[in-house]
Amino acid sequence: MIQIFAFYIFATVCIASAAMVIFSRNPVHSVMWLILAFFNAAGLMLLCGAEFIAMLLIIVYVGAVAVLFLFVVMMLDIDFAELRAGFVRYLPLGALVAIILVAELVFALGAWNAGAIDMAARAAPIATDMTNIEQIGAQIFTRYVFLFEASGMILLVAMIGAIVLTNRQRAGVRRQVIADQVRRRPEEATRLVDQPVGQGVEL
Amino acid sequence: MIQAIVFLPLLAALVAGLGHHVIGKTASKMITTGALFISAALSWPIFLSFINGTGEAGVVTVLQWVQSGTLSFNWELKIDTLTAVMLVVINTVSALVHLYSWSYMSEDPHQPRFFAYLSLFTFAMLMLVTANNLVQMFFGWEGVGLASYLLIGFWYKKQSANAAAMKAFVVNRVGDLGFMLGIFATFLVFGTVSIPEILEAAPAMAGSTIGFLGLRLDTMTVLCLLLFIGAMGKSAQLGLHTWLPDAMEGPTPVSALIHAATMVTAGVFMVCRLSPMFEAAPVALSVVTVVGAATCFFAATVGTTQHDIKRVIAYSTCSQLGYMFFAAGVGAYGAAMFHLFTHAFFKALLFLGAGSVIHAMHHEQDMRYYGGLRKHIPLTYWAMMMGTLAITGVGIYGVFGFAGFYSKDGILEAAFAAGGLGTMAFWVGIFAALLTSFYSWRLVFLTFHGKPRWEQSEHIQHAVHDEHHDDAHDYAHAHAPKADSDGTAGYHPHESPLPMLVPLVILSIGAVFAGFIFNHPFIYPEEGTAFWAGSLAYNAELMHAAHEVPMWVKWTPFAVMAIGLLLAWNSYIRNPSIPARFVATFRPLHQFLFNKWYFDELYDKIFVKPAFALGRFFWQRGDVGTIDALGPNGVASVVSGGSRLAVRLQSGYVYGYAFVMLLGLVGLVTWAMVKFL
Amino acid sequence: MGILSLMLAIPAIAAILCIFSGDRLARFVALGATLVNFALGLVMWRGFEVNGAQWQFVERADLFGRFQYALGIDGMALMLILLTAFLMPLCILASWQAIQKRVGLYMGMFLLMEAIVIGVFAAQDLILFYIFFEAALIPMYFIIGIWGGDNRKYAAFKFFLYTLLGSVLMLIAMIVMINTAGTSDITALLNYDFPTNMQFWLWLAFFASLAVKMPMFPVHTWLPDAHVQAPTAGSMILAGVLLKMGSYGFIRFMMPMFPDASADLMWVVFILSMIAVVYTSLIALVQNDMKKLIAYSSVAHMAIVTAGLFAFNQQGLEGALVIMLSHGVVSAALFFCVGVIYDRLHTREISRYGGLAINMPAYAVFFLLFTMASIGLPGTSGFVGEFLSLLGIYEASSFVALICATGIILGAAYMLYLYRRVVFGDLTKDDVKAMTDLNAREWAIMVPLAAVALWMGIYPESFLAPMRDDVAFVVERLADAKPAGDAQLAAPAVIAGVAQ
Amino acid sequence: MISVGHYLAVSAVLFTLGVLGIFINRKNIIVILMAIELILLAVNINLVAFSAALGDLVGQVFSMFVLTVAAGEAAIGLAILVIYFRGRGTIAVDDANRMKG
Amino acid sequence: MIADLNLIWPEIILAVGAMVTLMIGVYLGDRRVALYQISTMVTLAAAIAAVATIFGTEATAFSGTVAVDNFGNFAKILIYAASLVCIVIAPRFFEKGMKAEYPVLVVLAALGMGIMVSSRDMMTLYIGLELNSLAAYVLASFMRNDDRSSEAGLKYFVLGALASGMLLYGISLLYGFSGSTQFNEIAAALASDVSRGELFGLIFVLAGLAFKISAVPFHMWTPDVYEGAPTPVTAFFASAPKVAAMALMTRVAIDAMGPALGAWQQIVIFLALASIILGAVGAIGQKNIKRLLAYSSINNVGFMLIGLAAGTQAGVEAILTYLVVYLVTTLGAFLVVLQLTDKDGNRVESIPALAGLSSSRPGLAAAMAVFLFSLAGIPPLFGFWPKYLVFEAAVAADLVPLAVAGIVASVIGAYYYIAVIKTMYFDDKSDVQITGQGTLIDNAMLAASAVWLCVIGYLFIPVLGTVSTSAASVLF
Repeated sequence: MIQIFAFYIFATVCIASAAMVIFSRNPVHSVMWLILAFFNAAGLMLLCGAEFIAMLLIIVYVGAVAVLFLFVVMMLDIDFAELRAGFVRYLPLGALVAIILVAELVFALGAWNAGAIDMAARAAPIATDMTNIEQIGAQIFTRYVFLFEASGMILLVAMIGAIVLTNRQRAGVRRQVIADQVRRRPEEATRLVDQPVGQGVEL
Repeated sequence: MIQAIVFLPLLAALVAGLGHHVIGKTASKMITTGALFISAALSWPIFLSFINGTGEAGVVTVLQWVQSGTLSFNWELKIDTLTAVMLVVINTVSALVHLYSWSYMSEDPHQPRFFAYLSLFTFAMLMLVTANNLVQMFFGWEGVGLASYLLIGFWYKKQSANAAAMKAFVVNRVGDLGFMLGIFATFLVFGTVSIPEILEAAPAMAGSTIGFLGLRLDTMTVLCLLLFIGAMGKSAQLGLHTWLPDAMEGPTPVSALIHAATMVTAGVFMVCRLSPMFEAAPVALSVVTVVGAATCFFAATVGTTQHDIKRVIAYSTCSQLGYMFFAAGVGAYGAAMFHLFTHAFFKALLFLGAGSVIHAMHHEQDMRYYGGLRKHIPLTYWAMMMGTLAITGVGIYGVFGFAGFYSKDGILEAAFAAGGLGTMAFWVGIFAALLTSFYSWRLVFLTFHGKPRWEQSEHIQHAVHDEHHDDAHDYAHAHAPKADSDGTAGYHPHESPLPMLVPLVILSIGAVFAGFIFNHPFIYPEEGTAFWAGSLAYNAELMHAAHEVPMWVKWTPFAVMAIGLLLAWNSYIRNPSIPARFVATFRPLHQFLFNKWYFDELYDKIFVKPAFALGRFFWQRGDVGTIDALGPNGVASVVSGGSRLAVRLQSGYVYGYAFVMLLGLVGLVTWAMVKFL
Repeated sequence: MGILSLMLAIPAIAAILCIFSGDRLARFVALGATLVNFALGLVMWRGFEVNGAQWQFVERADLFGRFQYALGIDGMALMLILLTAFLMPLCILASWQAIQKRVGLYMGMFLLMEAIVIGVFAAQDLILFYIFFEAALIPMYFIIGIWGGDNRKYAAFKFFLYTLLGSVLMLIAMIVMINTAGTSDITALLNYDFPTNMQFWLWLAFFASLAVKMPMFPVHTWLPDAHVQAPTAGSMILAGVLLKMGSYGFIRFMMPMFPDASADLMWVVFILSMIAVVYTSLIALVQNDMKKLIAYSSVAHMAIVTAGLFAFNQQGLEGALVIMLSHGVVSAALFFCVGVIYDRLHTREISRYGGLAINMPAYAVFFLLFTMASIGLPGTSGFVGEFLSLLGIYEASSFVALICATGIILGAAYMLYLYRRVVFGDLTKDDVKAMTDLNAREWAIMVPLAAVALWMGIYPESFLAPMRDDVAFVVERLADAKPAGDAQLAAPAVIAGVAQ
Repeated sequence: MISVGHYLAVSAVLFTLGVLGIFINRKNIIVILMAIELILLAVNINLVAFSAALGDLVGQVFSMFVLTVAAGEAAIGLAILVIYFRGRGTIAVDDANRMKG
Repeated sequence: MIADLNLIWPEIILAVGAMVTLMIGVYLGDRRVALYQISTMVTLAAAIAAVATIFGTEATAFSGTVAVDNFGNFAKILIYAASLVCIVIAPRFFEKGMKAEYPVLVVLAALGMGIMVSSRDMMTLYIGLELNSLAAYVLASFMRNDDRSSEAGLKYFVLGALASGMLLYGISLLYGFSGSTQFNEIAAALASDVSRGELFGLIFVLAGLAFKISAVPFHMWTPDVYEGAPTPVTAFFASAPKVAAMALMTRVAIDAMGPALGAWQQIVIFLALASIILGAVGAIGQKNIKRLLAYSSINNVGFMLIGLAAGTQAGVEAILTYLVVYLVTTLGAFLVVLQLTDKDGNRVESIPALAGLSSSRPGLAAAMAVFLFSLAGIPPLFGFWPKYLVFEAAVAADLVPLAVAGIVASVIGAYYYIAVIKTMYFDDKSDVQITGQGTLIDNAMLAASAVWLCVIGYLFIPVLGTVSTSAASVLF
């Protein structure tokens, strides 16, 4: 019973905050709503026993992605007032199409019937004697090791991409070269002069 | 021998036409004329051998032509009585016309071309008459059409000549269309286009029926009528006659050769050649009779009102062709051919005589500006007189007559003897004879008698002007009457030179004696049968009956001739004011006749103008306005409209793109829902 | 390497040479190559056994896996290849001076065209045929588009897309055929009996393509534009050869392969042909542009070809084939005649001329000859074809024959009207007065054309004999399907025997 | 009892909201990026729910990969956003139509 | 496990090669362009060689998540080769800004595509796809100071993410309703009965994949991205990912959804016709050559989809042949586009500026004409052949109306190709003087592809036939 209650709470809040993500006029608020949506989604996942994914959602998404969003929103100097106009022009038609889509999906998917599935076909049955995280780890490093490595490459690409796109080498900016600093000798850096009186210092 | 007769003119034409730059003008003329005289000389013995009864019919194959399935025809030269008759007519007249042209065309810069055309024409005509199959006949048929086209348009700088040439060709093509369909139908029925085979099989085909344009008609009637349409075109029968008067735009020797003696008679020749076929198609024969009689009447009426000397003779030709056709129509093919034969002489004579007059009158052709030429060009006068006597059929029954007397009377008697439609034709013929006499004598009187009326003629004025002022372009005084009112305007016509007179003399001899000499073999029952020897469907019984007609029938033509002569004399010699009064009294009738029954105007309205209008309509409204507009251009505009739409859809806005993707997705999902659930 | 491959290879290689060589050299290379090809064509003609095997000079090589490099000719193909090889050197000569820009490319395109067209007529594999068939669009597109008149771009587009649209439908039909019969070998397909209902659709698809190519009413409108804009030699080759590809397709594919559908849909062809004859002839009558006039006349002539073909008898087919050859020569010659004076005065407007007979007598003679050949004067090539095909048509339907035969009247009218306005009349315009008669090069083009036009008219047996058996084959294929003509003879019982 | 159907309904709504967020938003690209995250979230809920219902761990593994990829995607998306902003000085969606047609 | 590794040598080579190059790049900075170029080219060449060595083996690896078979190998060779070409042609474009990351990203994208085409599991598919996509997003906006490039990257990213969202959603449905992510098991589940969830799942999956191949109506990104992306990148987008996505879609459609042919056949037909028509119609009136080629790629994808719609082995063979010819043609066309610079070195992309190209650069114009005619499928150019095969497959599968509609629409397509040729050959010279010259290698590739497409290609039909048959037979 409590599960049902929790489900509805989580689901409602999740959907509501998701809606706020897109309808909110301030991007900062959107990010906040997004975080809330993630939290609730994590709750939903917990309800069906996927602890690891739920944690991942919070750690990776809320901890990294959402913060990244927030960072970018703040970093870019955006005139929020300007962004408010003309918001609803597409709404009616878009909403109509969206409602049709939802209706169709709900109609079609409500017919899901687990009984129709041959459970023997399961590739990786959930075991009862291991924790969720253990099981996932076992899967990832055996069965899906190739994909695991490949997703490493994805992250590599993401890294290269982010750097190559955003890293600017500003002209005239001096960069610290530690080796040079270490290699530096007093003879090169200092000069002793006998400064006559009354004359300016040569810099 | 026959090869030489036929191909010498062709050779001469090619040499003169293509090589005159090399061999020169005189050589070209000599080659062509020489070739024709040789041909003529070779033709007469053949003809005479048939007259003697020693001639033998035969066929010479020259070259294979076409072989397609069961259809097969070759280039062949056939020779029999009918061909022999035509050979002498063609070659003789042609040779004389060549000779005549030496002088007549002496001032023309393009003489070799002219002679080449003449020879080419002769070749085509010979191919026509020697054809052993319908297709070769058609070859000659169209070949003479081409030559006629070229010769009518010989003075191609003249727009009227060009128009006339084109008209001749196109109108003839209408006839040719019928001829062609006739050949097709004939082939379909008989499985061959060989004339002897067709003629042999023709009688058996009587009574059968054939599908034509969705109708089911009597076979032989269809065949013969289709072929007869061809004959109508070539022989200028009523309906398809309009080109002939206009063809007078050509040089006069051409008119003599082509539009009087030879080409226009090709239709008659064809009907005679195919007479066994026509015999099997009584309905077709009736049509031939009616058309012939109608043409005879029509042309004669028009001939009485024309001013142009050549046009009068042209209508006269038309009218005489009508005689020939109704002769053929009543079954008197021998008589038709006889008239063809005599007509060739006297009509060529008349034309050449007219040419001589025109030559003397400095290319003036309007008889209203002639008069009193008798003394100036006496030889021409007498030649024309012979011709007129011949055409009007002067002669005393049983004693002597000029050529036309025998042949025309033969036709009329045969028509009368045939009864039925023949009787109608007879009376029409009689009336036409009256008119013939009238307009022929009118021509003579207007031209040679009375006082000179030359001063009103622009041509004469130019001639006089040129002599005095050497100014050809001064039109200012063109119509100013001259002070000296002897009507001559100071012009002195000269008799034509010898090359023109010799043909006149020779043809005069023909016009005088041809009928008298040859009437027995051509139209007498027994002699005719022997002479024709099956080369045409000679109806000995009819000819026998024709000789047995009542005496009044034999005398009536002479009587009407005399009436016509008197009328003409009364109107143009005794009291020259009568014609004007007549015209004033019967203006509508005169206008109707003078304008040739308004045939040209009618055809212009119902064929020529609509054709151009339709052409323009199809082009602008059909091709441009409909096919292109709906087709390529229409599709193009739809596509480019679609292109604009597609481009507009590609708005550049990312939300727009996302929306389209979503629409696509929802569309697919919805489709699947509807289809599968 | 067989002679047919050689005839494909020589122009193709020469084309590449031309494209990469200078103007002067390109002209000679092109002329040389086309002359050699013509010589090869004559050798082939000589070596062709009349009444021999149906397919001769056959070459087969399994180069392409899915379809064969298969060449071979029968009499019809021989004649059309000869026509092509004959016209090509003349086209090159005709462009000798008229083309001054990008000569190498121009000559290359013509040579390519020659190779392609020979390929079309020689191909024995359906796919190979199609490749050649459509490939012809490319050089022609360039020829019209680069060296054409003022409105050349529109004309080139129209030509290209119009004909392409037609051919693609044929491609689908071909695929269906290959799929059904399991082979793309034309010789095999000729004897394959497709189901009747399938024939119907295949026939329509082929018709869509070939009717455009012919061109037939109402899809003829690309032709006047293409002709008017194309350079002289382009028009010559377009009228002379390219249009023949359409009628060749009729007789090679549609009729023997889909006999039932051909018989069922015969009336479609007849109706369109009848309309075309009258319609386009009347349009030709009112044209002011010489090339347009001749282009419309081509449509009318080709309509008689189609009607003749669908008469389904020996005469109709042979006549149609002769018209194809004759029209190939004569219309090319007429376009060249236009080109001769266009080169001098740079206008195709009829009213700008007049009186040419005075200062260009030799030209006038040739022009007259070709005019007469065009209107089917007996003794010229035009007559034999028109006569035979009309006769054939008459056997099928007297009504159709009557309507089609009106073409000979109208044809005479518009051609003579053209001739009258251009050649006859008085010389009044100064620039026209300055025009000179034919030069040696032009003589060299006119004479062969004239010779062939007359030869074909006087002794057509040279051309008919090789095709006789092939026509008989087609007639035989059609024999069962052929409907009875409307001009049947119904003899009374007594004389029934005579009628046979 | 909570069935998979309930989860699917929630995820369907989330998915649709995500899609909606992409195209009804005309002013702010960053919200579009967030909308994408919503879509992925919907997918994850689906996967986890199915995984639970099927008693099959594959769904959760998949979900983990999705999260990984989503993180990378977010990084690149934001990087592109940053350079876009540098070039234009705005992140208005309406502005991004230099190229069209 | 070790045996499995033997089967993924190409992937290993690419991953290692990419990382090595990256390391070199980090240490040597952006000046040693040739070095990175060579090292990545060697990497790709080695990968091709590795594929060649395992050509013919048919195996699954990593517990059935990866399939190593000729279908994948065939596609991989094409993908790697196309990537190689895109690296070869790049430096001249990036004269100032070529970075080590470009070839590295291309190699990584190629790696992703390799994974895509050998996937046998939805997860593999997704990972491969995203590896490719992420690299592609970066490459699209690689000219980061160029407004158009960043805009292209942005659009590509947003829409790509949306598409992969759809794809994922579909995958999740398929997983949930069929109980597995592996193709063969999904197929087994579909074979018995197609439930609603599966139906929706496959629609979503197809929609997501349709985005990658830019089939209408999921094509909207294509023109903008093609125009905005740096030209070598556009060439890359038009070639390798097209092969990968098409191969992937084919594999998914046949391998995973084969039993549900009835459910997706009409969807594919719709996509095909819409792509052909819209690709053709949209291209008309384009003034930018890259945009035009974008529409052209949409159009061509439509034809390939006809082969897929047939759902037969012949259809798949046709697709594979089509991909080969399309690749050569497209790369050739982009080679030409890359050479279009005016005398100041500015890129010329506008079509009207090509006027008179046939006089100033006859060889270039001729090659372009060959490519365009070939894209239009006009024989005797080799572009005709794959179109023929596609239609033949459709006809053999009783899809005659589809074939007719497709082929009629192809005429519209011909219009814009010949319009470009018109500009090059018929129009008077434009003000812009095209002076760019290609390197020897560029020109050699250009000439080779043009000649191959002219008629030589037909001689390769037997080879292509054998190879594509062996590749396609894997799926049936």
